[in-house]
Amino acid sequence: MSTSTRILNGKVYDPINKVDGEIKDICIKDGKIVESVGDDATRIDAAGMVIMPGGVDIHCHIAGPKVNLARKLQPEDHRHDPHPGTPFTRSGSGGTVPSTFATGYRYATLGYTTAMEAAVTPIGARHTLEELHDTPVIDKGFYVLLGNNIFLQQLLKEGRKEEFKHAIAWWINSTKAFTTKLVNPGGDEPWKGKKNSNVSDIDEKPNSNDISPRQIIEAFIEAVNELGLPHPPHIHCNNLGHSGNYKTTLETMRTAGDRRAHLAHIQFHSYAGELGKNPTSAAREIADYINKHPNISCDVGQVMFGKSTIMTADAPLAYMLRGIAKGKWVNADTECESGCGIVPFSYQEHVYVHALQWAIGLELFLLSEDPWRIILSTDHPNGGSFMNYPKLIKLLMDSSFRKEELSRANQKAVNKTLLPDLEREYTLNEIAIITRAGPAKCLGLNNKGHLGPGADADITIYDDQADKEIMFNAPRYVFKSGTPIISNHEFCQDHDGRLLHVAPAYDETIVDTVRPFFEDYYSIEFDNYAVDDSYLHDHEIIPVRN
Amino acid sequence: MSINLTLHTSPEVPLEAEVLCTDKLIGLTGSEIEKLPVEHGNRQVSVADFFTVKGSPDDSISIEGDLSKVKHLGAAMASGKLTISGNVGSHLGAGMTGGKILVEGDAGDWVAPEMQGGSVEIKGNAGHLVGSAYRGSPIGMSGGEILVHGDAKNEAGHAMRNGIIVIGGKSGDFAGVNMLAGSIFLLGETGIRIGAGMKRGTLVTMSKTSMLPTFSYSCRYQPAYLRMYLIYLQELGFSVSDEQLFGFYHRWCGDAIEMNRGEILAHDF
Amino acid sequence: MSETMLLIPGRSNKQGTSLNKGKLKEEYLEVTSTVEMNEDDMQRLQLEDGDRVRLSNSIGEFTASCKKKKSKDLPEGMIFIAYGPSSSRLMESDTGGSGMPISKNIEVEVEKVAA
Amino acid sequence: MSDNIKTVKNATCTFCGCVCDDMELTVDLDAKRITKAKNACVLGRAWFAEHTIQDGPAAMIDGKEVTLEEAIEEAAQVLTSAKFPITYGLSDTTCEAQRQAVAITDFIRGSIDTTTSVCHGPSGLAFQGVGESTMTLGEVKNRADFIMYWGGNPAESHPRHFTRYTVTPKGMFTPNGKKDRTVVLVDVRKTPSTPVADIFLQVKPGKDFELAWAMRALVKGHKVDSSIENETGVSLEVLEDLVQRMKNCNYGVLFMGMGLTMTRGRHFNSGAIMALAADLNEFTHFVAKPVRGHGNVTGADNVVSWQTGYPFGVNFSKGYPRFNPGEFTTVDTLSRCDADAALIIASDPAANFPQAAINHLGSIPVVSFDTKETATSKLAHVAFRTSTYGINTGGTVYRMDDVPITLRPAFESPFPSDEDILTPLRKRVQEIVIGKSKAKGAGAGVTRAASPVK
Amino acid sequence: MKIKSTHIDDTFAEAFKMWAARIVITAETKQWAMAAATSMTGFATSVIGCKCEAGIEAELVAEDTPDRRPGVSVLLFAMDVNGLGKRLVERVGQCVMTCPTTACYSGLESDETVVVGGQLRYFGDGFQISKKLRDNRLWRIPVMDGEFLVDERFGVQEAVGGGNIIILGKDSKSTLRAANAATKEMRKIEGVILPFPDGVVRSGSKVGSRYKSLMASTNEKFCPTLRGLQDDSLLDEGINCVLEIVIDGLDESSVEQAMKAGIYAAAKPGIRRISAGNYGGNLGQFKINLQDLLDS
Repeated sequence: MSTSTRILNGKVYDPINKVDGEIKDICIKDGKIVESVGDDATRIDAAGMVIMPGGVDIHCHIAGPKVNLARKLQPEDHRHDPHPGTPFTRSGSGGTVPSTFATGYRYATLGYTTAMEAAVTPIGARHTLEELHDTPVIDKGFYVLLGNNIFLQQLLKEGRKEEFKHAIAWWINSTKAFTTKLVNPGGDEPWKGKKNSNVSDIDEKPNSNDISPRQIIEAFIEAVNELGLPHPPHIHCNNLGHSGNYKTTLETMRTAGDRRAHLAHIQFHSYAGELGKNPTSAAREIADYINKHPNISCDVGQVMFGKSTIMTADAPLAYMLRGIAKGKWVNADTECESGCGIVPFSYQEHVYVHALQWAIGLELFLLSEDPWRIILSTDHPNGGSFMNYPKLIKLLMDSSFRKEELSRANQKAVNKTLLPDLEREYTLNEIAIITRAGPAKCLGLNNKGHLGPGADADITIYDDQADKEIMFNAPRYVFKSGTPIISNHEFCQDHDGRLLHVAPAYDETIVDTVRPFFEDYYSIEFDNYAVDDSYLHDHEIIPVRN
Repeated sequence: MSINLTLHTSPEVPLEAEVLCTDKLIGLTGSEIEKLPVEHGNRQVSVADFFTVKGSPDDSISIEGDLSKVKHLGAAMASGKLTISGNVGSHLGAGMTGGKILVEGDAGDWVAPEMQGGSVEIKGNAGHLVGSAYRGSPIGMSGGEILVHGDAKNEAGHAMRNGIIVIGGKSGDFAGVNMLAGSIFLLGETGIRIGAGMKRGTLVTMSKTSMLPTFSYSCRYQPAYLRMYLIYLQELGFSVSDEQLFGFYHRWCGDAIEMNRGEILAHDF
Repeated sequence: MSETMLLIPGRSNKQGTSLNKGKLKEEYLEVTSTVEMNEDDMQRLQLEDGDRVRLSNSIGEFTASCKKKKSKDLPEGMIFIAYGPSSSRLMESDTGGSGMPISKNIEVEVEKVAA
Repeated sequence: MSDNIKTVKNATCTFCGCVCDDMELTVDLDAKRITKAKNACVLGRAWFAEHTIQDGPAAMIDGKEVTLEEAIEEAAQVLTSAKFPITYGLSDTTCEAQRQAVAITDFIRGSIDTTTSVCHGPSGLAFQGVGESTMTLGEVKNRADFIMYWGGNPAESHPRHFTRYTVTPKGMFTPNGKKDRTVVLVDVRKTPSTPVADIFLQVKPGKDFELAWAMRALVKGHKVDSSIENETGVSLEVLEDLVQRMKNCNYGVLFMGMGLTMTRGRHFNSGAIMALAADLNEFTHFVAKPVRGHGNVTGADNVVSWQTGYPFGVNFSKGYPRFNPGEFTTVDTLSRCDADAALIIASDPAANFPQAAINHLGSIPVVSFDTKETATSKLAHVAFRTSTYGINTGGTVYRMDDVPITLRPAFESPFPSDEDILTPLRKRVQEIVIGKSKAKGAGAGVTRAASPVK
Repeated sequence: MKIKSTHIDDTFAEAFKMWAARIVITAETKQWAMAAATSMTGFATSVIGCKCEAGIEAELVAEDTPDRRPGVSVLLFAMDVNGLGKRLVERVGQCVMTCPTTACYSGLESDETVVVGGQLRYFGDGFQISKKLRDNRLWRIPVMDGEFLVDERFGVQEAVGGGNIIILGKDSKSTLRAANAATKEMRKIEGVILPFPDGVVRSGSKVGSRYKSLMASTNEKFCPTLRGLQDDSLLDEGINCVLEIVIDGLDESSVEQAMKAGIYAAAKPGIRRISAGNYGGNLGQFKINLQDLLDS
């Protein structure tokens, strides 16, 4: 097969290159977008179609120890949603936590070609890399959980900021991660060590000699900034899910000052109201802050009605939800590094809190002025499966559909939000931003999210349809690195995808600082901890900023 | 006239035939039925490869032969009547919502798991997990009736939420485990740990049964409602003696670990 | 003379170490065909260390040599054997919808085998 | 001993689920044997010492030596022509090999099952029913002040469990090691593990569930009748005291042995322990974990789960994975005479399974992978002799607490690794499957993209 | 027409559409079933003052009851479905649930139902248990002697109230004798009850009154003491005692059968006439002509 392709006559949405719906040829050669190709190139007529860069999911949970626990946990969820194989492609199981193969293929069927697993313990990195290797089609990377790392916190307590920074870099290199992830910073120790308690305030110190969540957040923002990672610390704030938590969220953003920070699934952190009582919406307060602070990016973590799986490194949160779901519950403590909780869950339209969460997510989308910094996500599978993205896109693009859905949700809840009055409809260009260009920029992936020469030829071609849910649900063509994966709505080839990771430089002597702690408190040998290059399969190191 | 299928070739490996179900055959001719797909292990074959089809379709099917390697018969059935003259394999009537299945012989494991309505009657014995939930699922049978005249093995009515299960003969361990509600009648000898983890619902046992430490004894009495059920069981062809019908029952409440709202009624004989 | 007892197959160090030498090797076969019995039980059944006993149930049977254990270490009526080909002869194949055959606490008839 | 000696530090012992990765191996490269395994336990020492290279063919068909290519071709033909092929074993091989084995089973539309099903499979079922509060072993070392082993004898099955991970090590919040912990053992008999316990509960055989259930009731504040002593062999006073200790500890751990999973009650026994641990989280931090047996049985669980969505007992006959222990688990597919071909990797069902299953295994074509001659390899139609993971071949294994570790092989074996054979076998199988599907003209096996979400 | 010496008036009984339920009460013994039934049917003579009318329809032998215990069947009538439901909840709750050993079942198959057990269950204070048999939901309410079992819903149907015959006799003694004879025969008819004291009412009424607050007042045209004052008295000379038997039935035909049985049984020496009460035919939906009931 010719390695070059020319796609003609399609309406192109390429916001990074300021192309907004122009009819334009797209040329592919050797996996990259090029200015032009020869006449022998394969030609695809995309008349009546919409061309976008492949989607980029900035925050999802698709691989690694906790994901696999959640998979094993729910045969009942897989059973009704099998994913058949073909002689070329592997079979799998669907549901809210699909098997690795189903995950890759299903992302492809939505036109997504890159996805970032958002929470991996360092000790689970090897496992995550194995799973990502078995996740086909998409390029992928992961964020390593360091916000409750006991050793790093000790360095902070002792004020050893420089070593802290090098240790972070060492950990990222040792795990092949893409950036750092903080989850409920400071909350693990009270959870594991103080009878399942938690921190409830960003300035709270569980013990007098401890450090506060704010100090941890601040240190990470500073260190990652100095290391020049392409993506800033990815922060899951304290107090997720609790009424009144928007104050914690605002304080977290203020802690960043004017340095970059990414706030994960911010919907779950935008609740007003009194602790212990029903929440109300603080979307306006949160959106206002984001609108005024270009250093902040976030993904929404939209809640979609139906089945979900709560899986989080925020173990106290999962424990709280266990009390609501009253079903099976998984807690998994990882030595010196993290906690984890898993609860099968279901969001129901008629339930006040669920309807409110749904509405707050949409409020945030519609109140945010800069689409480049408000990324589409459902915190898959916490707010719902990524398979809901097409419906979410329709909710954003079609206000009459939104009103219809709104009328079915708990009225007491939605009426406490601004949503009934918000008429804004996202344009295709804006959708291309929040699903592709925006996340690629936030991640610092210069070759993703656009269709300019030099970009990875990750391309999605949709039939231009009035019903955006149908349109975004079944792209006619999907190219991954120039390879046609889906052609005429059907899989035509398998593809492995690449691991995206970073490799910041660090002072090698930091190893000697980590080693004694490790030898005392870990249960594996230090020399067996770092992941070697054999786990990388096809990979790309994304350069740090200098 | 109804449709009659006769097994003419014994399957070498399990034969999955969920297509053999009243609702799925209505409106088809005999030769159309013969062409329907069934799975012999990992090979898709057609009904005719294993069955001789006679008659024309209405809402009843009868199937003859040793079907003990044939699985998923009557799965998701909603109406009509399926009669099986012989033994049948596992997953009979899985998830059915209505209609009636009658098995003249024995049935395999998973008789009518997660069934929602209708009735399944087994003249012979049944295997494990009668009317149960599939693994991982919080809810098993949520309606209908399963009537086993012979024995049944472990976990009958696992996580059952509604309906009636009657085991005429011996029953296995953990009958009614994690029951949410509904009624299970164990007319013969029972296994151990019946009702473990039950939230609500009723287990009736006619034999001496050991109780878990989380069940508490309440009283000996004659529950009027039970008589109505037992009379109904008599009508269904189960043997219920006058001593059982008019006798006294010990009431045990449990499982304390769960809601403590279930009961085991043990015949005082 | 036979009695019903409870057979408990399990792991032992010797079973583990001999396993590594080879499962068809004599040492492993010997380890996995020696049963430990309560001293009082042995006395009652007129058994001495090294005597052969036949263990049987409705599934199958095997013979093994027996070894005395003090009452405080092995309760009466209980027989221990290291997992292996012998113990699996008495295992029922019905797994109760779980995949796992009952492999411990197996009721067996025990009788002395004439030398 | 030759002069050609090397030392391998931080090597991993893959004999049991402890997967200790602190071995210091002294390797005689000429003799191709490990002469010393520092830090290894008695089982580990035997594992390393006994894995010597013995002459023999790497591949045999019906007992006759053949080339690897011939054997792979024959295996591929056997597996692709079967209507109900099963794959079993996998707990003593690397994840890399396991991944190939699942792929093969997917392409041949067979059933895949691992030794999990006859080990802690029931705990896997229990996990799917109630979930589990659990941890990595380092948490036990650092934090646990209350440890309870139920139905297991780690001193003989996992000799370093106590010393490396749980009881004796000194940890972050347990600076005095064992002194900082209360250790409880529950078993039907005294074993070499008993002396480690501060409290030993001798439960009557088959009464584990009743005992755990009574403890759950006490934890939840319900009364339990004193007849519990008669029922279980443990007095109410002892239980009440125990439950108080559990509620009052800072970090409690319950370890589950196969005394729970292999006895009547099976998954409900493990489920009771998992639920007990979950209940205790109302009062303090409490976790539970099955003590897994084989070196990489946990990896097998993980690989099968991520590739299929289910941990074991998975069938692909419809072209996608389905899970049903009791139907697709190996003891069942064999003893019910469902299987018509078997791929057995690194396990020996012909020795360990119930007789009915062994009988059927003897009547169907078997492809076996083993490092030594076994009862299974003896009856195999195609038998591969492979090198030993962790000793001769590298790769990944998962410790019983899901922690993945990379192996450091000690010396090369003349035999290929499981992965070395499974990878070309997978490729050959896929070729045959694609060929068959093209012959059928089935549109080259193209499948539609997912339909829109309703 | 005449039956023997008794003249049967050429008039009609004017009956009304009502709603009825059949309540089957069972108990350990006949005594307790009857006790509950008697209590339940007390103070239920007329909708005018009691909001419902009720009576015992029949005794039931154990073989015929749902739980194979002795029982009593009660019919209860009210003007509408809603009212009927309320009365059932009150009366089953206060008179049956309270009575030792009883259980209470719906005795009518009908698409139209009212919630009874479904309301009474709250007495169980959270300990009540629901059971479903043949699509029928039952409630088990724990009480001090065991459980009170009651159907969640009771079938109700349209019915006929206010069928009647009026017996006009020469004196009290003969009129009472005739009334007794009539009620005895009428009670044999299935599906009817006679709601008044032992089936007989002496205070027949007309609609309205000179007093604004009263809906009904004495029917002076049938009062012997007022014959002299009334130009339009319906009594002949020699009629010195008038008694009425009111019949409520599940349908018109059972009311007719009961009236017929009553007429024949009451036509005895000393009974001059048998008539029926009506309001000129403007109020009731049913007009049951006495002449039509007689054998030709």
